[in-house]
Amino acid sequence: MRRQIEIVFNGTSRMIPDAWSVDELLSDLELSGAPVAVELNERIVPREHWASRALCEGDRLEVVHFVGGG
Amino acid sequence: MRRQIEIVFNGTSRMIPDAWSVDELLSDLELSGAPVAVELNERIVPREHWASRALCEGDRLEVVHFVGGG
Amino acid sequence: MRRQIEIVFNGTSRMIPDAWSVDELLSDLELSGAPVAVELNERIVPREHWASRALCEGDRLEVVHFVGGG
Amino acid sequence: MRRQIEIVFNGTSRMIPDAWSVDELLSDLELSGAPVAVELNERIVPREHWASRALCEGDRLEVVHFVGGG
Amino acid sequence: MTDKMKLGEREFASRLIVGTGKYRDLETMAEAIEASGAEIVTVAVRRVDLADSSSGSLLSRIDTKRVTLLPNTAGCYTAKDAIRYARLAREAGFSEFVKLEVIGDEKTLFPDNEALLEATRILVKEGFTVLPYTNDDPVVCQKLQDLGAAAVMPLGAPIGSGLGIQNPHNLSIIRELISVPLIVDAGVGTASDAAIAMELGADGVLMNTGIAGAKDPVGMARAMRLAVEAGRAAFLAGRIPRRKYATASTPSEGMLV
Amino acid sequence: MTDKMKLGEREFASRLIVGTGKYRDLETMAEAIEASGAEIVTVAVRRVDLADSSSGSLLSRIDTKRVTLLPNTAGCYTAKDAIRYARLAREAGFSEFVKLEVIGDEKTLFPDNEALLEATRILVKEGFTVLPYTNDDPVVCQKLQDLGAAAVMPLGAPIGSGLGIQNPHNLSIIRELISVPLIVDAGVGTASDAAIAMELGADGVLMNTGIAGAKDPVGMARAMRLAVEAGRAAFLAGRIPRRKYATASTPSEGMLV
Amino acid sequence: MTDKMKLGEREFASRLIVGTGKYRDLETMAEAIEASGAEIVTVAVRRVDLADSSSGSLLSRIDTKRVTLLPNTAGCYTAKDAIRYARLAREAGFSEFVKLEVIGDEKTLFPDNEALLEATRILVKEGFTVLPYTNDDPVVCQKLQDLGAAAVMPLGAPIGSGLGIQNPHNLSIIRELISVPLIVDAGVGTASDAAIAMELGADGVLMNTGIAGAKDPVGMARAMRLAVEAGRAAFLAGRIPRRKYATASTPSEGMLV
Amino acid sequence: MTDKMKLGEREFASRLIVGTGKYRDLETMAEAIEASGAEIVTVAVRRVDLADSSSGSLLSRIDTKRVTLLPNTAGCYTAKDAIRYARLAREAGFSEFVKLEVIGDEKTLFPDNEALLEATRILVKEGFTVLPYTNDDPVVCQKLQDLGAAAVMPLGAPIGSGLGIQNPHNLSIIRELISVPLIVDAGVGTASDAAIAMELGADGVLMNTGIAGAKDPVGMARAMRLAVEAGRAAFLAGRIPRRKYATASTPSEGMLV
Repeated sequence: MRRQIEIVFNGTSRMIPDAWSVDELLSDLELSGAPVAVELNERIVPREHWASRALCEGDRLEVVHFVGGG
Repeated sequence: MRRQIEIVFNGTSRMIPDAWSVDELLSDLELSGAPVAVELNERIVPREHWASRALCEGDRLEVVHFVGGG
Repeated sequence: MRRQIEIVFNGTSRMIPDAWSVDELLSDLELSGAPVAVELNERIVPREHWASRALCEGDRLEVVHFVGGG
Repeated sequence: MRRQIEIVFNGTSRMIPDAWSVDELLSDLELSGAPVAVELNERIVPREHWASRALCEGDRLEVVHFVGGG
Repeated sequence: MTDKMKLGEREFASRLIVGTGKYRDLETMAEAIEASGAEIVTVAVRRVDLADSSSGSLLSRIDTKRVTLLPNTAGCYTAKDAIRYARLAREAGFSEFVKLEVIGDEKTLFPDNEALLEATRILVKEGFTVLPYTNDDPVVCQKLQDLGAAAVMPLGAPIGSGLGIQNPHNLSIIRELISVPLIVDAGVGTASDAAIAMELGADGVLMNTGIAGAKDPVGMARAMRLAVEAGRAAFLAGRIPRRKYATASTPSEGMLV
Repeated sequence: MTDKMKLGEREFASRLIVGTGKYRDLETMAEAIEASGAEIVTVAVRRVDLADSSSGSLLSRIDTKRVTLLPNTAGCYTAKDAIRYARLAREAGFSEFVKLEVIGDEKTLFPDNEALLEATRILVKEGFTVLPYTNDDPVVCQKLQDLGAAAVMPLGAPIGSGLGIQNPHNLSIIRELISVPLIVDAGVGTASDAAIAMELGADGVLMNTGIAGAKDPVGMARAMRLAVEAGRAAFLAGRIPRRKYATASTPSEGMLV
Repeated sequence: MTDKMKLGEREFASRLIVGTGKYRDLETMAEAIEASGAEIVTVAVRRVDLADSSSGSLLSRIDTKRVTLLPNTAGCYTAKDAIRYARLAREAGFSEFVKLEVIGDEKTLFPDNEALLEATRILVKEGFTVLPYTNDDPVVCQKLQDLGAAAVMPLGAPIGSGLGIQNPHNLSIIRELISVPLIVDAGVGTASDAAIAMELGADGVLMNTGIAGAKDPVGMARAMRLAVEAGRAAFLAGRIPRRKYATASTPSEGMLV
Repeated sequence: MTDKMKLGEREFASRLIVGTGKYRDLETMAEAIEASGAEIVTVAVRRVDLADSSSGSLLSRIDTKRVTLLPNTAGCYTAKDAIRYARLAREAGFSEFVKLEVIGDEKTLFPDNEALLEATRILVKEGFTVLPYTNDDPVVCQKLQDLGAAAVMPLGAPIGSGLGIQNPHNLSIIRELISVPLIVDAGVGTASDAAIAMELGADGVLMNTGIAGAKDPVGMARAMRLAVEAGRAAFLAGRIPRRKYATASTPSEGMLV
């Protein structure tokens, strides 16, 4: 079984399998098809890099979407 | 030939044949079919009395209609 | 002893000796020197008539003065 | 006779004797006692340095005072 | 939509009443009335001018099947004169409606309310649907209502001044004190003035110069129609309360850190 | 009608921009947007909330083919934060539009114009169509224009206050000094406020609380649509001048004697 | 200074008229009158209350040698009642002055102008110096003047409301149309309201609640005295015209380069 | 009276600051200053004009023992220029006071707040008592306070416009958010404008054109002195609340029946 690493997802600590890509995580969270944007350690990860970008221990991931606002 | 009498029509003196009815005068002026109202000596003459109401020397006749206003 | 009569003083019934003058009543009420005005049965009684004007049964007397107002 | 040099006084070219001090110039202009301030080549010259500060060819001198303003 | 304005026995979908004076030509007037969507238009009563061949042409440009004529008594300075014009108007016209004006001062064209009350009393008895032009005096408006006026029509500002609603507070008070329709008559200069009147709870707005005197009367007529509808809709929808400080429209939850 | 509002490279027939915050439910929001006729709606950028199954549903209720999304940077107090949100919004979104907010004070939600200018400078360089929320300062508005902002969006009153246009004079000055579109953003409480903004020469109006917080948001959305159209039409039609005294709308010729 | 206000046959150096109602105690009232500098104070006419030992004490606190009493007819709803109170006041009092009020509505305390005109007509014939409380109706003010009123006293806003001058435009018109003194009576809430009234050309201002109801009535009385003097002085001094754009107060000549 | 205005290390009994520009002659200026009661007067720094024999005469007409000079930096469009003028003023002058102006636009004479903040930062460090002219932006006012400005001086309206306080709401907000003195600078056209500023809680008012441009500058100076005192007194006395409806000032008890 794969080793688990700890990342920070939207401000909350989360354990995920080592070397998961952004895409694998978002798929797991059922977000991969959603109109969201991803920031990894304060840099944006464009959607076309989600599959190739692997997550590491301690990574801070922000996944945002649109909510109501004025 | 019929005797002429003087009446005041809308503030202006006017000679008309003696004993003309209101209707005869208005017909002569091409006003009998128009949406006008008639006042004779400060009393209204309803349209149905135009034919029967004869004009006398010195009658003051007012014939009004609608114009633009606010 | 003098007969008593009933008058209405400022809206309230009051018994006073018969034939009292306005001045006698106001003196009794310690108002004769005050800056008041007197109305008897809805007619003003000037100050110079207070002594001569006798009160009768049923008289309606109003005695007013100045109060705070805007 | 002393050599003349050219300076710029309040934006206007002016010939003055060589090596005049600020104070000498202002005295000549009857300004030495006035409530004015002096700037030489964009640096303020405090009143206590007026006597010791000599003027050179090409110096730009600004002498200002208070006028009406809001 | 069932939000109708009822005046006398009639109901109107439009809450904008427009005048027919001061247009550069009848063509423009007709287009402006069309653009305004008005179902009531005011007209004046004047002597037929035999020298003027255009006489009678006003009515040729108004579809009196669709539109109710509202004759006025403009120019009258006494109750007697106003009553005389009202009677002539009814005789000439198509209905018992009258916009009752009794002017008290020629510079301001403010009403003479004493005479207005007297004329209202008499014309109501004669069966007229009396729509009196008055000023923003709550006491006079109550008296007019008590005498049987079909509406009260306080001015927002002097006739033709274009100053807009000078005293919204009085109109708001009148709205609360009376139950007959309240129509703001006179003073509207631009669209927002009309909207403000409606937001104060007016049932309708009457105007002439604001449209006829605009650079583009037809465009302004359309603007006024929209503004009256906007003000009415806002009044019915219930505005937010006023607050001194801000209140965010975007949530603070979910921000990045 | 060819009277379009152009922002960046896009043209819009509607001049009303509405927010999506503070609605009681998405159903009401969707109906209100529909009733408003808006072709641009603002949205905020926030973290996905995994615990909230409704996540993502906002966009399900907005037809992004018909409507342009305008993400805001609400809640940001520094240029850096605002830029971060703007970039995320572009990544998540559908366009390069951003309603740029850098807040300077939490009680008033007034902008920090120094930071706003800095963020505008950077985002314009990155290709954004920057629509900055600012206050009614003519100098800041000119600087924003010089930096390449696609419009200036001064507030009429504090966000959510419903106080209406507090300083029409400043807006009028800004209108004369700048050439990019002028959009009044914030403070609109009722329909006439929106009409007034447009009559001052604004190209558009942006609002959220005024609609979402009304008793009947859908009714108020319709009122605002009509008011913006009314104000625009009045602005184009050219209002009458203001006069102190009256000027009769009915002719004095032809009166009885 | 020779800038006096003339009412009837009397002249007054002070243009502020103050009421005597609603004070917490007579001490405060006396101090406030003193601080206001008023030379005319209003009083009301009421039944002597035999049960109230303080009866009669009002006049003990007013120096009637220095100050003219102005009795009112407050609370009267008919011409007949107002006339009755006016006659009693003259009998009780020291002069022929009367502040004539005929109320038409108890919520607004607006005047019943029909009855007011009738009462004015009668009292003027009886030799009273009639100072009628009315509303800002130019036509009524002209009629009052024609009937011989010694001044006209339109309200700025409802009595005791503190709303300030609700319709400066009407007051300005009244000022131009009438020649008797114009005194703004009612509605003043704070000092600037009084100054505004005077700047519109009023000859004086009458107030009660604005002073008596302030937290510090004596301080507010002083504020009102200063404000009336300020407004009068500004009116006489002739204000600058309003301009849309700036005009520098400091010269541009003589700048450094 | 101990109600003093403290600026920097100095205290002033008068809360009116007046300018010295635009007078028809120095005689009138001197009389107007006297009538205004001002203890602070603004002056400008300009080149000595050798051709003008009147040079230097300004100070001959101001009693600098009684009055504090407040030099301005009018006409400066950059922080650098404003700092240069401030330094010269201190050198020429009698104190460390400076009315700091950095203009951002020549039509409106509105401030360039970015540059103003920069200049304030530097001059405060150099020991100046900085009184910055700004606009009614609460965020800028807070930043100025944080940088050590001795007061904030938002404009009421454009310099010399005479339009009065265009945005009382913003001034009221600024009053609540800052603790240093608040002086309304610019826009005052007549006495009531000054009173309104003080009633909003301003510590003082600064003006020039409103007095110098009046028909009778000395009379207007007196009006302004009275108005500032009136507004201050009213602010301290605590005004009555505003009510929609009337509240009688005369009791209803004791009426006749």
